[in-house]
Amino acid sequence: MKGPYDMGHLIANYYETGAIILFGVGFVTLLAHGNLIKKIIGMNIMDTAVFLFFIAKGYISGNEAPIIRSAKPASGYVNPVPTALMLTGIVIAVSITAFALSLTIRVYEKYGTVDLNEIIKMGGE
Amino acid sequence: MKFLALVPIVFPMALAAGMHFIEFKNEKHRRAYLFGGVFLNFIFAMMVLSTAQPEMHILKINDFMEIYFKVDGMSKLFLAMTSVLWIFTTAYSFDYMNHEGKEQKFFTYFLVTAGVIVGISLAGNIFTFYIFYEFLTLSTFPLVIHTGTREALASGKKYLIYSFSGATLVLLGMILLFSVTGNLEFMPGGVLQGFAIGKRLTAAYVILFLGFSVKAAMVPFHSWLPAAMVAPTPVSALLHAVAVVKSGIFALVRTTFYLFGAEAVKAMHVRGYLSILIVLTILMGSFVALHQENLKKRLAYSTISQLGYIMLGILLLNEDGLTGALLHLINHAVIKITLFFCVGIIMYRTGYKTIGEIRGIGKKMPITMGCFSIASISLIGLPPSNGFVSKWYLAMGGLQENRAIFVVILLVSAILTAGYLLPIVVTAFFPGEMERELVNKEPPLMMLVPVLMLTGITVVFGLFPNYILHFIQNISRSLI
Amino acid sequence: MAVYNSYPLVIILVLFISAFAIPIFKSIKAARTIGISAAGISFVLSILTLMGVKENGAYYFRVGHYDAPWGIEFHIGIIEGLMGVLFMTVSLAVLWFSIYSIDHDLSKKKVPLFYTLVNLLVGSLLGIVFSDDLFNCFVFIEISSIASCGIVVVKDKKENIKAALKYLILSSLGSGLVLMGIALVYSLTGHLNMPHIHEALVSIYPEHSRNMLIAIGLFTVGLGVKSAMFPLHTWLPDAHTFAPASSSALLSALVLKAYVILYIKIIHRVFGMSIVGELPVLNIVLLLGAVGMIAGSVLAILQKNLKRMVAYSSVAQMGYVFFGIGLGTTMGLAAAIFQIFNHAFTKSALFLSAGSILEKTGKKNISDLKGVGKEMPFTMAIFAIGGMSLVGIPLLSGFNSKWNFAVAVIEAHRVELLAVVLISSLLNALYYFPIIINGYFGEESLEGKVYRNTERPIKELLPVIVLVLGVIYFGVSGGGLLSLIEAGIPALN
Amino acid sequence: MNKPAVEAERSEILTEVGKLIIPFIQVFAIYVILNGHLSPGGGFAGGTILGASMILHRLIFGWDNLISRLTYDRVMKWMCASLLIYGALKGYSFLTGGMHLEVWDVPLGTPGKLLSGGFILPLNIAVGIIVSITVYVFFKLFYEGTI
Repeated sequence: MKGPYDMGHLIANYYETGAIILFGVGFVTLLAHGNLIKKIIGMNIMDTAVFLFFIAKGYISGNEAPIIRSAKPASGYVNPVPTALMLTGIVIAVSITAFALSLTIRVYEKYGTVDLNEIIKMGGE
Repeated sequence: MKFLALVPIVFPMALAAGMHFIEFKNEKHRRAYLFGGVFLNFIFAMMVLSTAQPEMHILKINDFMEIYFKVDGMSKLFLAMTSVLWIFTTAYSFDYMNHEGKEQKFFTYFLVTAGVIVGISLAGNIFTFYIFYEFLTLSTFPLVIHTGTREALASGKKYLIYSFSGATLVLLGMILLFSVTGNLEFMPGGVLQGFAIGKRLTAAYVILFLGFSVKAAMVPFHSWLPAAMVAPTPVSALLHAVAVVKSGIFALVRTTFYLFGAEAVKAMHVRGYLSILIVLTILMGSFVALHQENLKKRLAYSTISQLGYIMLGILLLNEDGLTGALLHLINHAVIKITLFFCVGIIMYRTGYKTIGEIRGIGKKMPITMGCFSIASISLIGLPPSNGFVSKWYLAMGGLQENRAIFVVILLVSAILTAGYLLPIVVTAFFPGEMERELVNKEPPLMMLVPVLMLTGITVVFGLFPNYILHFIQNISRSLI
Repeated sequence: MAVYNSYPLVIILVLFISAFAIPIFKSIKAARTIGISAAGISFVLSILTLMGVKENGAYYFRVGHYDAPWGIEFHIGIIEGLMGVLFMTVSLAVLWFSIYSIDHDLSKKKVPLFYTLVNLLVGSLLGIVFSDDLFNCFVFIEISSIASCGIVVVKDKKENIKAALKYLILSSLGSGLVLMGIALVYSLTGHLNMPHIHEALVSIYPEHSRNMLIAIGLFTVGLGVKSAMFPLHTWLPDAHTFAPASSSALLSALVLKAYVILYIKIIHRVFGMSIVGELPVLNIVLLLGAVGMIAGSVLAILQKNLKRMVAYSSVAQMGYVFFGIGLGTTMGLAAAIFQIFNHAFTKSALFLSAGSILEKTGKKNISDLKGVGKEMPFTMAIFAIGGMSLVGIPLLSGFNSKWNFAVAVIEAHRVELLAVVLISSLLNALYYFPIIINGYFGEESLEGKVYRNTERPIKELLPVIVLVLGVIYFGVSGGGLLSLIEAGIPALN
Repeated sequence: MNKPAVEAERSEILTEVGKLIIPFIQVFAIYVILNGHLSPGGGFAGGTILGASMILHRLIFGWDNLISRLTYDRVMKWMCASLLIYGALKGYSFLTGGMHLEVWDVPLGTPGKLLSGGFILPLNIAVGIIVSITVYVFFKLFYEGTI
């Protein structure tokens, strides 16, 4: 048994580590960038990180995709629930992205820039 | 007759609302309506006081929030005083407000305040009291800013901020007290029987005392009162003599003797600190009054100092002290309202506001200034005036507590009172060389009669104090 | 299984289906009829649900054919039932008000869209409240964030687009965090159903406490962003200021509340007090709530724009809610839920009356509102009552709410926090009273104003009056509601 | 929905290839939608393919007769109608499932038989319509800047 602070855990659970790193990247991009497009990209990275995390959690090494063809027992397939959930999640992320992008277009039309800091600076009120 | 107590509270408010729907043919009709209404309300109030069933539970929201009215000695005293003085003020205001303008608005809030004051005096627990206490602030606020000038608005804002800060402290104290006792009913001897006096109770008492003393104009919290002098004179008279500051005092009596009880407060060892503030109040009020040129401001600071006497009497926590305090509550109310009415008459007739302008006015308005002189002498406390009786009992109370210093303070303050009131009388009657030409004479009868009657009451109370003294002694005996 | 058990699902279905029926007809009149009648039906059903729950206690309702660990379940207790009634009452009043006012704000083409979005929004918020499945809640959260951005941006001004974009970005940040929290919880337990997660979490508690701390932290921040917990409120003032009056009322009265209810459910149903009590989360929530109560009010005092001031006051009022949750006691939670009621009614009345003032006089700055009490006495009276309720004048619901917080604070043996409650209510007085005073009194300000010349007809004010009556009702007899809430809290655990 | 002011000149190759493959894409989309009742496929995937074919059509043929009929209002009506059907069917099964009422037992279906799947077929078609329209509208939104 290794201790709780062992770096080996990070390597062994590389997909979780990767997901969390991606999540952090997305989070910082979303927060730190003034450019709206980059913010939306950051939002997508963040969502993708969660999808990755979720789906990785559902994967059981060596098992098949859950499409029942043969008489295999249920233990022979990977967990289908996370996949199904993430499908929903992707749809949601797509629609939020589309909505945000269309708003960005409108903002660009009205303000002439996509930099949120500049927009706030001009913002009158 | 559970809802009987609501009648004198709601009736004036209904009258106020009615004023906006009734088309008065002329000024006379409106005066009849108002005076009749206020008088009728006086009768209702008396009916409530003489009811056989003194406890009226109106509405219970939860253990803490219960609207509950109760008739006891203290509420009789306060309600009788306010409703009698209200009638005089109404009569006086007719002509005065004619000159000031916007009477419709004035009388609306004036009537609402009348109802609220009845609620304050009948409240049977501190929650009910608190509700009416807040409403009192809200309903007197439009009266304070009646003239609508920038200065009036600024003073009104000050009044609101002070009052709400005080009320917030009161709320805090109530919550603390409730968290210990679970019962906030006003009961002679207090609700603390069987509770150990801990830090929280002490804190609750101090917080409640400080909260209520904002309205009672104790020294660090007094500055709203002189500022509120921008209001028309009847309002100042009401604020000072009857409604607002006296409800602060009334609240202190209720808190000290009906919630905590004299024994518990004695056990708290906070009286010393509070009485320092009160002594400051007495002395500072008097000293500042000496320097005020404006007559109303002078009277305002005088009020601050006189209220200090009453609070001192309350904190003495003995029978004579409380008797003196309650007696002074009544006497000061009558005297101060007379003084304000006299100053109001001068302003109404001549527009003079400062002491320098009124030289020789005593010769043109002998009755008014005569009343003013009698009231001044009573407030100073020369025997056989009523002020003497109350101060006598206050001094007795102080001596019983072995605090001769209080007696000294009372005497010093009496001298100071003479120092700020007598010059007015002297300049009015003995102008010296600088006599001014005054064409105006005595005011209309409607203004003069209340002043005369109030002066009469002052004299009667001074000469025959026994009836009211017995009543008050009964109250204080039941409390200590 | 009684018939009323299915009503929560029926409410959501009715709202969603009606939302999509509106664009088919396209005419404004049809949109109104469909939207309002759907809300009306839902209102009646929500009351029936509440009555049923009151009588027979909390129940689970299976959505579809599969039982709990696999299928989605609704959990309806008294709290959820109360929230259903609250949401439907407020949204019905707002929709009723919008009949008279929405044309002013929106172009004709957008009016049906507004009704679609409102029904979608209310349906998804109720979904968040009712659902017992975390992922389902997340889906509803996302629908509601799109719909609430939609009702901001439906007024086609550039400030609105900016505000909506700001709102959308921050709220998708929040939902990203919530989703990550769900992922962590799912990876720990393998469940999405709240009671099942709770069971699994309790059984593995000590060894995975750090994981749980991270998860609950993610939920706190994520839902905190969405419900304007103090330092995360930055999107709120813009969105609530520029939206049409009806939208602002919905946003502040309902949208913020649904996320708080979800947060309460996560603390009490998912983790449970036995775990949360061991973690430092609630203390942080308490601190943020307390700071928000003060800072929100201070920020509100600094504002010049009326609606913006009312919006900042929401931050302070949400601070109270978090304060109550952070106390971690039953009474604190009850006080928080009571405050949700108080704030929903009061703030929607305030926003609607402020919106009316803005609409009729065209003045948005507080300094321009002098004398408006003469021009619009009734609207101003409604505003005054709402303001006084938040200040804490007795016999109005705000006072009851503050009282509950005071009791809760004392019960939790944290008497020093009383000062926060009282200072905050004093600060409220500092920004509401000047408006009322300048509106009604003052010689200079009333000059040249004509009595009632810009007043709305009473008929159009009726919905707001209904809300104000609610404020007074909860002030006069708040005890009933509070005991109902207290009766409902055990079912949350 | 106004016609864009400038339409790029059409490329001969694109037009011809488009004519050839777009019908295939659409048929495939319909196949995927219909195949989804009990086997891989379904409304979402098929709808995306259908939407893609519409986008391709718009890109290749520009503002022609077919596309100009797909006005925003009209597609929205289609979409809302599909949503209504979807909501009503799902609502029915949610409610009956939740209440343990089996008024009309929705069959589970047997693989290979299209109509045996109960609600799955109409639901898939509804989803297909919704998704294809959504995809197309998003495209229009970003390509033309307006809805």
